Amino acid sequence: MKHETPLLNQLESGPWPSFVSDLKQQAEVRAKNEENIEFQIPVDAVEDLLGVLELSYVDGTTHWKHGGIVGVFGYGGGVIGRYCDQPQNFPGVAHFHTMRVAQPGGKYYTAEYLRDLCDLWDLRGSGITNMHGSTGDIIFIGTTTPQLEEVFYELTHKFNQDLGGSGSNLRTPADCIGSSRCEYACYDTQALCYDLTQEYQDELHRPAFPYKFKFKFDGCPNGCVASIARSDLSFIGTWKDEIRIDQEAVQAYIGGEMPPNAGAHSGRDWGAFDIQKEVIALCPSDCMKYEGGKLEINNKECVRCMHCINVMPRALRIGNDRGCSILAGAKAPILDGAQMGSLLIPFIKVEEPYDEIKEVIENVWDWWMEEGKNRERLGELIKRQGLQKLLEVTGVTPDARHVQEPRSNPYIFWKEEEVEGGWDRDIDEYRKHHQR
Amino acid sequence: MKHETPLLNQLESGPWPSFVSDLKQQAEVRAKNEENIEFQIPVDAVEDLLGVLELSYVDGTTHWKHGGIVGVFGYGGGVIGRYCDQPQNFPGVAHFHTMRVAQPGGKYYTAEYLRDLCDLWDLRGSGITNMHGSTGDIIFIGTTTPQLEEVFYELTHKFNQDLGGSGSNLRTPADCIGSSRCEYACYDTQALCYDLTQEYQDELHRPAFPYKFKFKFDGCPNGCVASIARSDLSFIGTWKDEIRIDQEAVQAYIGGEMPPNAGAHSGRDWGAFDIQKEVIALCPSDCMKYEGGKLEINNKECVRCMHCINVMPRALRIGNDRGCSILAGAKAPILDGAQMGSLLIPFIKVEEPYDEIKEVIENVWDWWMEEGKNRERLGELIKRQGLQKLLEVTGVTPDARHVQEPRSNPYIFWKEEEVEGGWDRDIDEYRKHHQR
Amino acid sequence: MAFISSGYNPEKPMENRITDIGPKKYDQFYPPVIAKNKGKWLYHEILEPGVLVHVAEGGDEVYTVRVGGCRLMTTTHIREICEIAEKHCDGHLRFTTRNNIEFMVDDKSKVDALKKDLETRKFPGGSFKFPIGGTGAGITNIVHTQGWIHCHTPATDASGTVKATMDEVFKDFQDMRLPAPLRISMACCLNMCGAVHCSDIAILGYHRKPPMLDHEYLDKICEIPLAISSCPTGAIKPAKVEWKGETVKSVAVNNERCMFCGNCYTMCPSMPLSDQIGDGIVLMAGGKVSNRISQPKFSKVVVAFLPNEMPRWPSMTKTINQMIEAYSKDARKYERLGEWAERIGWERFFDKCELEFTHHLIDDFRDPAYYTWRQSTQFKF
Amino acid sequence: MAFISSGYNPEKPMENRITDIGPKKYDQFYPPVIAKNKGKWLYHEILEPGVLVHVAEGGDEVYTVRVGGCRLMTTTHIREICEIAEKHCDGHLRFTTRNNIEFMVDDKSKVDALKKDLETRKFPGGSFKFPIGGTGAGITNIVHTQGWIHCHTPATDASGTVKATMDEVFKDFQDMRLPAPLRISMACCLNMCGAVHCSDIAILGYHRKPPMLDHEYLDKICEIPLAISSCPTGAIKPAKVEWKGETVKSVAVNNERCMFCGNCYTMCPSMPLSDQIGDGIVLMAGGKVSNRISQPKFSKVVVAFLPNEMPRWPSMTKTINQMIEAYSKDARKYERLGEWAERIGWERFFDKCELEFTHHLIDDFRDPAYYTWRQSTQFKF
Repeated sequence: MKHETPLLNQLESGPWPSFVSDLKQQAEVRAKNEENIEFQIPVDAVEDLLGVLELSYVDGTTHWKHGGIVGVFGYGGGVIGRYCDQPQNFPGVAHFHTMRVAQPGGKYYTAEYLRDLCDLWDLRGSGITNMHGSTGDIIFIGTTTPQLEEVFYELTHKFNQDLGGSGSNLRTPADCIGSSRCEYACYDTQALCYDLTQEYQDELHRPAFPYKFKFKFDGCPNGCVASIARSDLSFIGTWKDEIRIDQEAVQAYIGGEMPPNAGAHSGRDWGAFDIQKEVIALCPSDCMKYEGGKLEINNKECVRCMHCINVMPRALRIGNDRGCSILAGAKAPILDGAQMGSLLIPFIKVEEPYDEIKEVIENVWDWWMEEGKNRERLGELIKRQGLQKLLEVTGVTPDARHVQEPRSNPYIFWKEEEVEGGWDRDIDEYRKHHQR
Repeated sequence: MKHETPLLNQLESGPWPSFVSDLKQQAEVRAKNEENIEFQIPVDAVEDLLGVLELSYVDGTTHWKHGGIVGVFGYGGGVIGRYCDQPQNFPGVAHFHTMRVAQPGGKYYTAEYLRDLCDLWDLRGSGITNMHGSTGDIIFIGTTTPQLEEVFYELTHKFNQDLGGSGSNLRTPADCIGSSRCEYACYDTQALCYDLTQEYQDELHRPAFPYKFKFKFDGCPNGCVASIARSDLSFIGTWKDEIRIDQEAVQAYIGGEMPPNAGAHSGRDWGAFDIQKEVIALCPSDCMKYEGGKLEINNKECVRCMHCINVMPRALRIGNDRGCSILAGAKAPILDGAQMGSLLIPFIKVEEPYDEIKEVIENVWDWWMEEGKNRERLGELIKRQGLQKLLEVTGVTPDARHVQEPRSNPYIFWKEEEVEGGWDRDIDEYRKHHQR
Repeated sequence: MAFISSGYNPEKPMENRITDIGPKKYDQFYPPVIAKNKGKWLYHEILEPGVLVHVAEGGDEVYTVRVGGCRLMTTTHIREICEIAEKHCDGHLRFTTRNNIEFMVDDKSKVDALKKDLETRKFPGGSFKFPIGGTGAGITNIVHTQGWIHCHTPATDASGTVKATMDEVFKDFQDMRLPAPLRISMACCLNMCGAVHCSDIAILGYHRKPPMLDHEYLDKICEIPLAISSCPTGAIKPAKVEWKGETVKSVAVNNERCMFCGNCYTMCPSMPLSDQIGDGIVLMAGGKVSNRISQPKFSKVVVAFLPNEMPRWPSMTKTINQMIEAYSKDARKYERLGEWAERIGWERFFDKCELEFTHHLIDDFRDPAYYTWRQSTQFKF
Repeated sequence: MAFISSGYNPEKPMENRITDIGPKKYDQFYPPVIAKNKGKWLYHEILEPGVLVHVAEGGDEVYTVRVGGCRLMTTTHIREICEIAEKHCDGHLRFTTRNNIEFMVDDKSKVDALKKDLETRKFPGGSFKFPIGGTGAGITNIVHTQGWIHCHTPATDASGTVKATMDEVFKDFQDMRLPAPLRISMACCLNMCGAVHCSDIAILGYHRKPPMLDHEYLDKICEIPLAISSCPTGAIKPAKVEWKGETVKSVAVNNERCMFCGNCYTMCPSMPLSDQIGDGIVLMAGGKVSNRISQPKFSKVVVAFLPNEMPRWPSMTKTINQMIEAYSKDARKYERLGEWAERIGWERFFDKCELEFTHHLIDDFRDPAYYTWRQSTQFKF
């Protein structure tokens, strides 16, 4: 190795996969270059990366600088410039840009395809990736400016594969596993995610927004892709009708023939399954009862939290009248505090060609692009102008479902047109009846 | 009657005491004047009051103007000026000021004393009162400017009775019935209220504060004087040790020999008392159980909500190690939204001469008078500078009890002295390790 | 009428002046049984609506008969109260925080005569002077503000809305059939002298038109900087205005940012805002101050506007009644109105009370508004 | 090394250009059993930690073996994954949202060989390459950000803190003994690319020193108005500064109002803020995104600061361990960490986790802070 890394070496021990070991094996592979690859960036990039990281471990600070503007022609995102602030010591990573590659829905891959990507990235980059980045993309970490167009060209021409989003764009939409392998999915998250991603390619690649914008698609309220916390528009599957009950399977759970919670608690002896305590009593809307050997659900009062279904997946199934709720405005803390998505559409059908959903999206965007300030996320605009404004621009009728509780302050900003007689009044007329 | 009051007359029907009927009887008494009182304000003041109120019922607006500065010499509060905006039609109430008279603790009276006040007010005012005003005072409604000093003189000289507070003063403190007639009282609300009222007479009468300031004294967490919602400093009785249990009385409740909730639910047949459902299951900290004919309370986990005690007052009694919690900052919505009191002192003993409590009060006042803006209530200052600032100025150690939950935003404003090495750094030194 | 001096000498205001003596000390008014047993009470019981007994350690008892009272009360009425107190209670009485009057006797045998006396006293118009009730799981008296009887900023009347409401709910003043106590409060404008922000049901007067500007007098009567700084939303700015051919100093109001609080009018009488059609009633619900079971809660706005319908505000009382009946029917024993609404969900509250949800009820006041929106897929269809 | 052209012609960038084609379509990667049974799954079961079976309506089954992965992953490692997928899974695999890798087989008989293969692969340093686990009521993989490996604003490292933590909690990655799933997230500064604001336990890098000002270069490198407007608390103002005898245009920072977010540094490289001693770790706890039982919750700050202790952050891992053990011991079945803390009260959470409560944990950021303070007398001594 080019650099001593005594601190990082300590991260090779312990059971969890060591990223240090992985980087080292990569460094070695590159150094040996058994395949005789004509590396397009320095062969020792990975060694220098280990070196600069070790330096950070020594001095407790980062050694990366924010990139200038780098990218591929005609796109405003997908590439993030990155430079080392100690290039003389670590020339292999002096320029070390990131490329975001749009991941497939559900993050399913074939080995063949992944190997193609590896071949490309070994040739034209460091061979280091994130599988996957926070937003969902495949991240290629570390290449030089001249390679950006080359990588993009090969991706699009050889692999029919596009870059992902970054900057003030639509970010690469992400989905949960959905109905492809989950019985809880209330809609086909992959189909919707793919359709919208294709529909909004322009928004994804060319910055026209005040700031970043994310879609995420959760098939059910369990929320495995955290859309409610992490996406400006969050599509969460739900249903309007009854939970389907298989009473025999209920008995099987009670009788201990099936493990509760799909076996998720098998690491401890929690005692025999107690439907009263574990299901009925934990129902947040108190809408279930078990009497006379029969489980009953008052579906009208159900809030579809998934708990009972999660506990007894073989006995209870999501309803048949399915669709999704749309929530708006989630974001991480910066700049104005974290937000979770606020309910915008309680229920909408998810059916091709998804015109109704697209109408909602486009109304939201029109408003945000018109009114949003620079670097103002949708959630912040909603806070600034009010949820009722969002409802107005999307044509959604205000409904008690939109709030957890009605306002406790009575500061209602009436509009002039709502008040009979308007606001123009004659002070002289008033003074006839009210002396100074 | 001097004025027709067809609309008001409709408020004479119905079972609830009619203030219109009462005003009319008062008008009649004054008109007849059987006692030959030399009324010091117009004899027809009450008739004109009915007249102007009827006018408001017709035109849906008030006919009162905010008073200029009226008061008694040397006091900055206790009197509120009020003028009619139709004096030509209602000369009896053209000038119609309010006086606030400090009420006694617990609002106990003797008939003799009340009659003294009536005699005074019949002579020098309209004879109309509020028993009592929102803050707690006896309110004399309606007199003229020349009578203000006369009323004050008679109150102080004949009745040993002072005015209450108004304006940017300490407002007349108010208390619940306390230990005088309530078994739930954790301290003597009347004694503390009276002592502090006497101690802070100067603050009560002479405006030196940024805005109004209220004390209220609740003997227990039931909160009958609403101190948590309505006072800048709220003193709510509590205890630190065990709820006292009389197991025999518990049995008597279970056996139906004693009415649950002290009989408060006797208007409906709620079925037999069910200790499990009505007490154990409703305990907010789930700290009770009833097993083997015995009620057990895990007092360490009790949050002293009073429910179990309220339901079985003959079986359960407040603990013996008593004192109060002090909460700060409650206020009605204007100007910045309503606040309830935020916990400042989890527990403090309430013992004469209350020095510890006075220290808290004076520390709070020093800070508020130093930092508070004009018309800024304590609660708003706490919001503006942070609860930790209030803790700092009162010398209270921050404690998880001070919060319902820790902050969810990580925006911690570290102070320079808390960060090793301070904030002064050398950019040139930094640049040695981090190139531009 | 001849001026009668109290002894005060306006020439020498400090002569013999007595100040800072505070209220009368509480204990001089205690009935003997109270004075004797203070701090020694064992338990209490509500024997019937409006009648309580408190039992002391030594066995002493005090029986209390609680009656409704108008906060607005004349000396004539007070004298009648005194007469009753002397007749039955050795001249003692007290008032409650919620404008009720309590007559106390130290022996059960004295209760019936007292009750009978109270029940039979009526005003000529037919209303009770001293209705017995206001205890337990019922509706007690309404705390309220001045309204049109004596205030300069009200958007409705206080005594009238209270009378109309108490007539409507009178049976529940004299009964204890509800799941828990139900507290109604009333404030005639959003300054809320009466602090109605934590009541089971709150009646609130509300303006809906921004202030008129009396340009001709504004600069003469008001201090313009005070008027400007009084506005919580910063909607008022200084302005020069053409008025009847002259340029006068005045203010301009950004009406879109006005929330109709009337603070400017309090500071500047040349900015009146009351209006026959603009003014009316907001109804709030679900607040509480007690720490019992659940923590104290703010009331929520559940009806954005009802017109002022004098003299009995029928739309208001009907709506209040809807809420009470829905609550009474659906809530569990001990459950306060707000606890009920939270348990069933506010969407169900609106259904069950047959109230319309409108955009006005969605909070849009500053940052905390966000926390009232629904950040969950848990809701009921 | 010789430049190898992809075919791209920099002279004619639009020539043959392909754009806006999006990701590969999902269904071309589905394993056959997935493609066949999509939308027809009946139920699933976790057979043992890391091993799931999904059963379809027609009786088809898919067995999934989940293994932990580093988000930071080299092509060498990916090629090994591909090799495994081809050996056992007909070349199919998938990744989870939390950086796990899932190998699927369509018959139970294939599971053991797959597991054995995975379990035996280790890095030379001794760590597992493919540890099986991350399911059910245990601890799954950590989602995180870049840290010192590739980011310009981190206050700590990401991969290192994650490795240290996962080593510490490894037994719970391979077990399901906890009351509920426990999700750990990591973000290396409070911009939170990783959105750790709703996790059971969150590790957050935090700066504690305001930016240094590189006056000499500031106006040359930065657009001063952008730097000023980037500050969420308005702490930055334009300033003229004497610098080495010259007056230069620069900025001044009101350090008291700085919350160390680094937004200014992102906009202006002449305002670096990282510092060996100032930077470190904030721990948050109690968040969740699921709507199960209770609504989604934000994480709360429970430890205001821990120093960066490279390479293994022992104070941090010890504290995380304390929380997990207290939670594991005390919480009820199905109760998430935040639900547990709320049930017992946060004052008890600090007791039971043996964490110190300091003033830093009291919210003081804008109006909503108020709602986190205790407006009740309900608390535990």
